[in-house]
Amino acid sequence: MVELVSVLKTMAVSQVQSYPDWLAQLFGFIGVSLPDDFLLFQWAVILFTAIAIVGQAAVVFMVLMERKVLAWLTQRIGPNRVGPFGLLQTLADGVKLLFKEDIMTRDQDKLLFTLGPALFFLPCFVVYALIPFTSELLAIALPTGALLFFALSSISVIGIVISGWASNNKYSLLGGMRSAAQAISYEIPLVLAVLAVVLYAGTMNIRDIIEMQNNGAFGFPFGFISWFSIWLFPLSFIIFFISSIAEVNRIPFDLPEAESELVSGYNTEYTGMKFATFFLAEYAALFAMGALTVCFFFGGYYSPLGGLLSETLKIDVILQSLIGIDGFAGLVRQLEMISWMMLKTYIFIFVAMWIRGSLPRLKPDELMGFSWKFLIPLSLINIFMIAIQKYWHVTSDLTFGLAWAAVLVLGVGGFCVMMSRHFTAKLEERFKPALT
Amino acid sequence: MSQDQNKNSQVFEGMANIGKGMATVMKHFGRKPVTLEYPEVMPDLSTRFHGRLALLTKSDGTDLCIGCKACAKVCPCNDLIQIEMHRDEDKKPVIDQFTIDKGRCIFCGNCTEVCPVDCIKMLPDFELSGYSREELVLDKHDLTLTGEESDEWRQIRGMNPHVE
Amino acid sequence: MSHMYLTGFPLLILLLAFAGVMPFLLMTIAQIVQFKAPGKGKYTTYESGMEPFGDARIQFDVKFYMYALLFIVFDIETVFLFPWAITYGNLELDSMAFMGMLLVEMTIFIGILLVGLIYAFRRDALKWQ
Amino acid sequence: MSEPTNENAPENKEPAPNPPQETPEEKGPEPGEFGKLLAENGLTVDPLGPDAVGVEMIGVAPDKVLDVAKFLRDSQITKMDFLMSVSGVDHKEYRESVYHVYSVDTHKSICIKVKADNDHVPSLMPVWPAADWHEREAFDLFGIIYDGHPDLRRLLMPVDWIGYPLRKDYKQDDPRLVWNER
Amino acid sequence: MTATDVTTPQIQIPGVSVEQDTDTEDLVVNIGPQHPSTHGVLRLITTLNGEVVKEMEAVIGYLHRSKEKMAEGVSYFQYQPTIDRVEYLSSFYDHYAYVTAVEKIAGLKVPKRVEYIRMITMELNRITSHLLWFGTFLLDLGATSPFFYAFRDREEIFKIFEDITGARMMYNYYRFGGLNNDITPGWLDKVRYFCDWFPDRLDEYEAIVNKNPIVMDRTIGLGLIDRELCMKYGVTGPNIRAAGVPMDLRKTNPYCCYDEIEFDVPVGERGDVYDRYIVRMKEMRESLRIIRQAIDKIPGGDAAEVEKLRQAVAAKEEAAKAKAKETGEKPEPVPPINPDFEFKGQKINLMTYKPPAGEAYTTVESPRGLLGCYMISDGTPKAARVKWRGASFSNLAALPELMIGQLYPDLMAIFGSLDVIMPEVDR
Repeated sequence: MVELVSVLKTMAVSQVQSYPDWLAQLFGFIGVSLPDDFLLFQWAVILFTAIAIVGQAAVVFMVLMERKVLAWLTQRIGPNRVGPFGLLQTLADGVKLLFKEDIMTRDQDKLLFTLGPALFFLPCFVVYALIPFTSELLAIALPTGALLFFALSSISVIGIVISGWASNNKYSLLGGMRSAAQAISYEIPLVLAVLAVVLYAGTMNIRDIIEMQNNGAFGFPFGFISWFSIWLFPLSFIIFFISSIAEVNRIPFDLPEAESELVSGYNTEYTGMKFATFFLAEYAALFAMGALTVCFFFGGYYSPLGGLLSETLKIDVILQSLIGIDGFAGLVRQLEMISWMMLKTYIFIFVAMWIRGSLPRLKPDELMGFSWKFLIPLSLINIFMIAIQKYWHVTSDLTFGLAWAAVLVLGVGGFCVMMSRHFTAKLEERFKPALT
Repeated sequence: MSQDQNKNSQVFEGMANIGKGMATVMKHFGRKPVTLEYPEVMPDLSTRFHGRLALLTKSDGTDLCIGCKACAKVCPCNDLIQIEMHRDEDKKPVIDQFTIDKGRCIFCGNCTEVCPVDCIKMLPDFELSGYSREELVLDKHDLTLTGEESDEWRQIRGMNPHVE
Repeated sequence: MSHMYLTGFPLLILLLAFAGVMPFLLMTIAQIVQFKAPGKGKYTTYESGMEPFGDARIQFDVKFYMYALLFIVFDIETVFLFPWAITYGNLELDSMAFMGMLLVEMTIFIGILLVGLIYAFRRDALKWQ
Repeated sequence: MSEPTNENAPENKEPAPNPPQETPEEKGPEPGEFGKLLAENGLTVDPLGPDAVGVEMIGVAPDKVLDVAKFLRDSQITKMDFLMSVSGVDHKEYRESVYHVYSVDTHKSICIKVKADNDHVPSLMPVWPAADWHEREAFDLFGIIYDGHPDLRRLLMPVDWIGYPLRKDYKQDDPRLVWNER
Repeated sequence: MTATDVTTPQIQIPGVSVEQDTDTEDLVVNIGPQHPSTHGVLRLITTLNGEVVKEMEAVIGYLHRSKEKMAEGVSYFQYQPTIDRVEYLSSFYDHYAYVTAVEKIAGLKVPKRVEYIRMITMELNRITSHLLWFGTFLLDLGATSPFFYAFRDREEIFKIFEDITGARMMYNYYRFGGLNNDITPGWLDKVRYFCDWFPDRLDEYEAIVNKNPIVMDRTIGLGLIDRELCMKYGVTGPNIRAAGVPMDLRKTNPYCCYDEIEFDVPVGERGDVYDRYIVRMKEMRESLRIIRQAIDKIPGGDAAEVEKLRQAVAAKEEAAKAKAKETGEKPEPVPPINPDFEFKGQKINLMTYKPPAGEAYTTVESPRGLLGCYMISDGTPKAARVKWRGASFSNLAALPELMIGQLYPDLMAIFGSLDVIMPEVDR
């Protein structure tokens, strides 16, 4: 252990010689001056703690938010007993789950049964490392960040399948099978939708993608007009959003745990803390997906009004003149970034909850068909379209503009008409027994 | 009709209809909650509510029950209502004990209907739980209301308010 | 800021370790603090209140694995598309010819994918049953 | 139900001192609409008069019930295609299987009573498949054995139940009953 | 019970081939009795191949409470509260069937007002029943919000019921030849207000569900029921009407006062799950229409007005008696109020009431279909036989055939659409 730490320390020391100035500001504010040898490893520990706290707090808040939003959508009050406005409800639930008996039945595979939730939890949490909460509060800004994200998030399926199989329960098994099929099916459109973003930005680094969106990459320096959501709007964003909801197994894609059919799907047999682990991980994954949507399409941690408000409004200068404390520019900027990031993420989480409140569940065959027959061809056409549009963008060649329009109209329009025909044909086929 | 559905199965109209449904759900977001926070807010119950069983008394607080056992006869649960009585020197009925096992009562209201003197009644009170089964067996003391309460209830139910 | 790209690796390891250990830690704590009330019925598999019959671990229809096969094909091809996308996205005006070639290549590539998908579609490989 | 099936039924039936089905031999109620029709087609049935609602009741011997049922179903006049229910009735001396049949097209119904011959009655499933569960239920609760029923098992009671609970002489003294242990 | 005991006759559906592969094993799943979507304690022993249902057998009887045996052990009036429990979602219908059976046997005359109040309560009860079906059906499909909306609106009707019956589900309101109690003053206005308030809610439901592509995908063309299948299993109610057969006893064999009311019988075209949904939604609107007309037509009108009439008669009688006392003659007979305005017909002693010997089979169009009550009275205070013909009992019998060859998730849509309620099946 000591060797590992020293190795890591050496690695860190060799990489960087200083810590961010806003950290010094923060510590200065609370009256602690950082030691001279405060180097990267300590910085990493602080960063880790911050991410862990932000991530867990986000999840804990989301559980309450889900219940509250669903209650408000159905004219109910929602949890309001534990703490003010029920704020401590999740905590109470967690404590309850902690004290619950952990039941394992005779026929279960004990090892896999325990391993399942852990395996499900692991990637859901590790992907937090890739989410840029601010430009600095980011564990690792890999050049291949987006790819790593999907690589990690696809691991969680293995956890579901393992727990479904280890439960020795028929519903769990069906849930696990469905989950596997669903996760692999929706991963392709998800990745293909991100491919369009990558093509647009020319990088897979998530932070760079955010920076690209706000650097006036398209000649529009003003906030949200330069975001990818505007430029990739209907197709890429919609495909990504639908697929991301499917990836985190939420209504209308919650077939692995469809409570009316499979009772609770893969987590039927789980109780106590193991169930809580599933529960936490699901929400963590939802948060990660929401955050990623914001990063890829909605300008990440930047303000929709262009750049950062604190820079535009010179808040640090105002603060300085008001309380006379110097050099807060970095800290204020970080705080603003994380606020925007959270706000935007929660908007998408809210939309996911709204969808959960409104829509029924798809059937597994429709679900698979929707991905393979609709989303995947559409996302392939989309990539093609984006590529031509990019070409047009670079060359300003009008023929490519026309080509883009042609692909848009013929490709997407033709595809949609084809799908309509397909569905109509299917309906007629279904009606046949009754009509004859 | 099937023509309609075919049209709607098309991609864009389907999306529009999903949007419409979601907007309708969103309409409820700001509406006032319909749930009552029970222990703080009590539900507004009808005066005819089939709740707690009670024995009304005469206005002066003496027993109204004549021990005819009609209530026990029409009760769908066996031996739920048990009445012990004897007659005093003037051949007037004296109720020694009147027991109702609330835990087995199905609150059908049959007993209240056949009572010839309108003595046994159901009050709009639904908080009837207890900590043990024994607690659920009500005896005459638990069931009997005071004279004033009886008068009040007779008034609410539109019966002759004073019974001598 | 380029140094920050590499700073994260210790942190990533830290997070991995944390995420790997935390569930087990929680489960261990739960094992210690939980209330145990053993009952006979608790330790049977849930099957809607009946004694389960038969084994749940059965051999599934091969149709279920059709998706897995297709997924592998598509996923690998998607991975191939990423480097292409980066290269394509970073090109400038002066390498137009190269860019056009890339576009044509990609068209062929995606075309093959689409044809494969249509083939699978026609052969009813995408039927969930 | 206000006189759906028989126009001859009295509007307000006075409490009849002698119910028709108790003394069919002595009084012999007039055959109703369906009774006459059946008689015209060579199927003799015991007319039992209308019941309180006005539904015509006929008594049929077990060996003839299939023919009668087939006729009622297939005849263009009666069109009795909808079996509402099969009820077992225990008359202490004998048991009876009572069929209530309805016609979706003519909106009329009829009641067919079959006296069980030593608890044996032919199953009407070949005519009205809807009798399936109803006959199983009557078997379950009355012990009437429907000959020709493909799957005559207990329906409502547990498979290992002893006795037929709705019989008049049934005693609830199964030692396995929980409430007997108290 | 083992897997080999499953002996449902294999029924072939044209166009659906259930091929058996030697390489794959079938999964025998117990769905129920403790399962979230079997709406009670139904057990479906299902053999799945992949996710396709190969065989299914329904095992019922987990909720058997011997309601028919109970009728033979208690008096007619004593049995009445337990009828509520036969079918607790629309118990007014069971009461109506039972009460009319007794009335027919005894030849009791029922005042018009009573019949109208019965009609209003029954139609309101149909709405509550359909609302519960709507909520749970969509919950089975996975939509959560409609469930809460449906329960919110049921609550309004329950308040209306609670006003007159004192109970929210177990009403025990009808009596032989009358009612337990007259309606309360202002009750009709409450019902009228509900009738004006509710169509907007129905519009909201339809906006959420009717054209939703997911709902349509999951319901259209599924669980096809045609006339032959209905006849084969005795399927009734909205299920048969969705198949295009306008079999509605309210229309064809009018009981109560339905012949004085104008209403339509909604029918479907294909007889699939979606049609059953549409038929039920339309039926709720028709019910509202019936209620509106009934409120306008009810003899005597509001309870307060009838009470005034009653008081006037009483005052006249008092005056006549006083006059008779003065003169010493017999009091003049005062004409009573119109007997149709009363809430009780003939005075009977409920405690010892015994109808004469006779038998009756009364049928009612309950929200789930044809509800029959076969009653044999032998002249004693206890019924000789009461047989309940629950609509759910026959509707459920059709489920195994409908399910063969379908996907497992379709079970919830098809089973939900049949609107089966277990207490009525098991009784």
